[in-house]
Amino acid sequence: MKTIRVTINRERYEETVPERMLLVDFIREKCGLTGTHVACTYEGVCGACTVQLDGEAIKSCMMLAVQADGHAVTTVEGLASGTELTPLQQAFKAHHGLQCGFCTPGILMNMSEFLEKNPDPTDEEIRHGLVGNLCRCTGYVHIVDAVRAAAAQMRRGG
Amino acid sequence: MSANPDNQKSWMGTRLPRKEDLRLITGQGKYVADIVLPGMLHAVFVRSDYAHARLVSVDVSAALEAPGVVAVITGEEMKTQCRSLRQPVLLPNLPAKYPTYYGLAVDKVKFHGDPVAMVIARDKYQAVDAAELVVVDYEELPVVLDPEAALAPDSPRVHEEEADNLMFEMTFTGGATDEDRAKNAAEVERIFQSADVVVKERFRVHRTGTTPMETRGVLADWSASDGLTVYNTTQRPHIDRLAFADILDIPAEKVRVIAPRDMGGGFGLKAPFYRESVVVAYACRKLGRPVRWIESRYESLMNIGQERGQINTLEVAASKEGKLLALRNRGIADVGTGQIGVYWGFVMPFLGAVEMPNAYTWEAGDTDLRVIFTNKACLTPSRAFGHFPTRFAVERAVDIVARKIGMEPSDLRRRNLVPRLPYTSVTGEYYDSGDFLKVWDNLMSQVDLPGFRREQAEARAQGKYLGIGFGCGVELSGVASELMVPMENQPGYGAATVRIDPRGKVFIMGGDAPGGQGHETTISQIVAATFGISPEDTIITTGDTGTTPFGSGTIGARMGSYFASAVRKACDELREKMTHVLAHDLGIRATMEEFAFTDGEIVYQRDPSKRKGFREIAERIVMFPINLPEGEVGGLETTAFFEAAKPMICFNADACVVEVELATGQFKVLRWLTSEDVGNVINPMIVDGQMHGAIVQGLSNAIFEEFIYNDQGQQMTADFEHYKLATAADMPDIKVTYASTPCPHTPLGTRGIGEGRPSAVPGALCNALVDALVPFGIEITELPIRPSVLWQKLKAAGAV
Amino acid sequence: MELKDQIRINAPRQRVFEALNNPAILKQAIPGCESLEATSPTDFTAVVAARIGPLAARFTGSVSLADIEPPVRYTLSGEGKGGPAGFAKVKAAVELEDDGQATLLNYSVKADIGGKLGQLGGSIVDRTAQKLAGEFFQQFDALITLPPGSEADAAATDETSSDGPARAARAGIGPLWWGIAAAMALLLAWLALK
Amino acid sequence: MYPANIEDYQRPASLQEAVAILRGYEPGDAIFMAGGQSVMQAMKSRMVRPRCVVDLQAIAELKGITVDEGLRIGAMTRYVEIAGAGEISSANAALRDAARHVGDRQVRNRGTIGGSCCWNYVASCMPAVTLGLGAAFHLLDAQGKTRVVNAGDFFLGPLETARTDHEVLTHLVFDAAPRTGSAYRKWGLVTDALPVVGVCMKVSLDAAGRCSAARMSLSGLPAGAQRVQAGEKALLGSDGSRESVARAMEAVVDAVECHTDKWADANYRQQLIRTLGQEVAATAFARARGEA
Repeated sequence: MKTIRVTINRERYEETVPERMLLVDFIREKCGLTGTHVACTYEGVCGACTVQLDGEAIKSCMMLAVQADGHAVTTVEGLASGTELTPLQQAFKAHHGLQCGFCTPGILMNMSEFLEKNPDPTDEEIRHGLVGNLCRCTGYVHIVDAVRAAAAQMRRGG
Repeated sequence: MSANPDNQKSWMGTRLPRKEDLRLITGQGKYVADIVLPGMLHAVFVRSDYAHARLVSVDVSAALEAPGVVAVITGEEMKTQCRSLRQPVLLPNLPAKYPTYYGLAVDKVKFHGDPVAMVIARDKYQAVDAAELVVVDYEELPVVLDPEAALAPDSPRVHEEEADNLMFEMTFTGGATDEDRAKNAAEVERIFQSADVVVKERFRVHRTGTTPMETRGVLADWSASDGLTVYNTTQRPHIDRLAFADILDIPAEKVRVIAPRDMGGGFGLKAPFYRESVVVAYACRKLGRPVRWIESRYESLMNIGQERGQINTLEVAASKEGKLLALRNRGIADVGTGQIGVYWGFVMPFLGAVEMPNAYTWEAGDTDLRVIFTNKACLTPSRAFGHFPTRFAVERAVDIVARKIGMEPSDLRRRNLVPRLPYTSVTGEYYDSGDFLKVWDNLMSQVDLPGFRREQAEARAQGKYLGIGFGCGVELSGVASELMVPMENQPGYGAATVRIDPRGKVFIMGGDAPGGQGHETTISQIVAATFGISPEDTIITTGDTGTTPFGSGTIGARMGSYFASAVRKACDELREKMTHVLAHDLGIRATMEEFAFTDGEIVYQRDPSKRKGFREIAERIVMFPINLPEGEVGGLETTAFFEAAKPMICFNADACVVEVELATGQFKVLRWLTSEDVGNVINPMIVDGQMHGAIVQGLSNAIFEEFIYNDQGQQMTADFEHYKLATAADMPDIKVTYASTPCPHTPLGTRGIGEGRPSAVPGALCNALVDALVPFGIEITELPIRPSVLWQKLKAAGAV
Repeated sequence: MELKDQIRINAPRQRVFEALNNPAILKQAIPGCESLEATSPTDFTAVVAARIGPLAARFTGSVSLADIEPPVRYTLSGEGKGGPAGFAKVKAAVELEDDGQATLLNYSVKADIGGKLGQLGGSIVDRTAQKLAGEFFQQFDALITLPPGSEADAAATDETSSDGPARAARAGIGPLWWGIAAAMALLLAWLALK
Repeated sequence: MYPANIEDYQRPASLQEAVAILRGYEPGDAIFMAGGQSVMQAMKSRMVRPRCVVDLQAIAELKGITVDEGLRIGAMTRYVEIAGAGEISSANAALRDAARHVGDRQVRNRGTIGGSCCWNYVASCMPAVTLGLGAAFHLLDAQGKTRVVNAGDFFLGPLETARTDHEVLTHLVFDAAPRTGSAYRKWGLVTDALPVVGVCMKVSLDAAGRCSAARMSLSGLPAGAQRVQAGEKALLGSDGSRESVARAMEAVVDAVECHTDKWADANYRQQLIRTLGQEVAATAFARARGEA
């Protein structure tokens, strides 16, 4: 067991965890933030567990919780400030960028970093940026629409 | 109550952002894996490494000693303590061999992944540790893998109590007696003998399916007083409830099944009643503690979601003018073990055979189907239930005919579309309403085929190979009792309870259990439009058998047809009561039709000064039920059931453009265009989304995904590295257009949509690939179609 | 997976066959072999500790022999269990023929792997199995061609007086290396894949 | 699934500390964790059950890209950094080609060049690319001794490298000769998947624009990263024309053993070697000429 200190969504957590605990289980079960999801076994391909580690999108099932000791994690619960949704969240709602919503938190966490790095992406770049997030409902069309619209909104300063 | 700025009609057909979204984009969704109960234990299954083996012994002693372990359940215990899953509530009314099976394997394992034991521990990591300690002694048996070879008299049997591996067989044409069928077959043979053109191909479609992102999960809770509560990822909680009661021998009133409001996709995979649920519920009752099982992706890909898996040897007879005359099909489905409650693996190919004729006016048909047991996971329903393979066959065969007689495949399709509905297909399927030609012409009006042919020729001259492909599909719009009772031994009607509270808020309760289709939003639009209130003033509850009316489930596109209609019917009953009371209060004689529900008010249209707020009249009837019209009592709640007299359909047509690179066979779908008859649209944004998702599932199934068993029956594709789903970068943009005909049989003119939608995709795709490569005369009769396969064909044709 | 090959060993046929039946030699030739035990005159178990790169596993195998025709041929079937990892099954046929003073050893193996072992095994199974089979023969060849009285030979002689393997040797059977080498190869191949 | 029990987790702050921790364990019982994108798969599927995980994240000297006499890339440098590294010149541009298409964004944000090379998974890109570029692998042992292993000697076979259990890979050095260009491309069934086949090529041109030195390697074949000297030889003197490249790729096809699996059969892999070879050659020659 190791005691770790992780800042999640600007809140500090200090917990004692087994060395083998996955970061995603720490987030979901120790911290009760169940917006981060799990949809594959060991392969780490689906991207539903994507969170940001120090501002970068990573798969929280592919890391041990102890590795996050001393780092800052942002999960989907930390995107909106209060009741104010980010432009990306708003765009997902406005453009029907989600159906069952299971993959959505991971996509939001990946795309919000993506748009910081690439504020004016082409559709091709958006689609390439989404490769690490599998979605089964939407056929990706509305997701691409939403990311494109959010980019435009953010460029306008929204 | 917020007022609707527009008139009430605006809610119908509006691209209203979804009510569901706020919680889902902020991480507040509550899926089954997010539900935690005090003292909850974690279950992990031990599964067979062998496809077919006798269980010599299952030694759980070491596992029981492992840290954190509370119990280990084996097949022997399930057999002695519970009934089998072969219960009447789970059995179709179709003559088939229904294997008797239990929550866990007994005596032998019948496929790679068959559950052998379940370990229950306080911690999920410890449960996995302990599962490794269960020692199973297997004695291997010869495997049955090839469905055709499985019919040989000396083939080993998957179920030894059965005489052979033939699970189900049926002829779908020619009538009820052998004599009639023989006569029909002879007539069809006569047509084939004299036809100008005959096409015969063996169309093989691999095992693939729809794979929702959320796997299965079951959380069972037991209380001595209240009985069993099961949170289950299910599309049909009411059926599950009866099944739990019957199998575990618990009085049905002591079983409550809750499909969590948020479910991460279903697509048919969550429609069956599964054995794992029984074991979890049994363990929970035995231990008196909550037990949760969250399926791993590995288990999911090993056990469920495998559909398609058919070989259809299809013959088509046509005239040289391009009239389709007759079809003859010999279908084979590789069902696996046939052990999945409600569907038993064969109901899908059964319906697939029924739906084979598609939208064409065949003069005659002779089709049959054999469903054969093998040592593979049982076929599980997947969107495009059973007819992904049969439609692939027909849509490809139609193109082959067209090419043989030198006709544009799109012209040949149009020429043979059923011109007027209603119509009954050669397999006896009833097509209630719609206008196929209108849908088709809408598609073609956007395609500019002559322009494309020019572009194609120019591109070809530069060594660039473009192709266009077409397909279409008649899909069920919900399934009527007429078909549901024989097929699944369950009703087809839709049911909805609508309750108006004293504050004028409308609560809608439905027994179906959605998994992302946007029920909350679309139902709120219907209710808002009907009552002239805001969608925000509606609260939709689904999936809880404790609070909702009996419903057959979110299956077969029942939302837009059956559930929506039941909601509308219930709302109308309440409108009747509200206007009756209001007329009485206003001292006028007026019928419901003379009142308008608009902007949060109920207005007497002949004298708009006579009006009352929706909330006020609700409060008056619920809270102050005095001085009511004679015969009325207080309260505003009703449950309505909807059933159309006949089954209903929707219809779609697709066109796609592809580019193929000769040197590698690699191809790209450049454009995908659709034309849809979905009846009156409630929310076009949601319908668009359904179509996008369905088409991409179809493409991903056709190109990337494949469940592979090796020659030992080992399932070789049990993770997303090996079972490849399409990524965003692999898929095209999709343009959905509408050419709808309101459905005359539903109160709102709506149709159920989206379920069968992937089925037109593989035909259209492969037709486009073949079209691109016409100079080389290649044909595609098997899926998946991958670059390597296409390149081999090009190589064989001397193109490279 | 199927493997088929012919190997030339610098020793006369009789000696090769004996060596193939000498568990002590085999134990040394099989990389990572920890123990060999006879459970009956034609059944053996072995434990092999396998390691490839960062991955390590201990593998328990059992082998049965049939159609023994010294010093010409035999067939063998074996099964190895890697615990939760799955299993490997092996069927092999070996035939020896004279080649001057040397011996040509023809072998064909069909191996099937199951459980997670096979699922994650992918395409490098064959290659790794071939590689390990090659290593085995290199070592076997080295051992068998050692001059009499050398260390390995002495060890083999010593062990014939002990229990399990000795019985096997006396019974004139014992190429259980086949099952083990092939099963181990498969296990390693599996391990070699993520 | 979840990893088997782990007894200890260490996050050394220096290289010396890192190798010292490993010395305390039997071979295989302690494992280095770089980006973890392969190791975690192996641990979660329980194929690797280390007693101790030694996390290299805190060792600053393992990170970063510098250009001095050649190109120096720290072992813990992530794909995302390599993908965007402007300081990587034409000679080693194949590194960027590969890093941009490894896995997905999330993987590229974690995965490292050193981790990938040390894991040496059979179908990964970085071993083939570092082999194709002729990287020098710098290793440090517990006694503080360093040694340099050439790429050709570093990769031994699937999952095996010349690195011993008690050594840590500190960095890789690539030479950046003038008039030299490299490129890498792979094909997988879905976008950015593990390669069914990948081709890496590095060419140096003489004053006349003809190939005076070449290196070529493949990914995706069962042998793992594989250098193909027959192809290199055949490329000498080439001006980058399709015909000359075709001849070289034919030599490659003849020299290597392709396999059949569920993604592609052997013939198709050979064809991919030919077509990818053309694309890669076009880019590598253009880069060598300073055109790209």
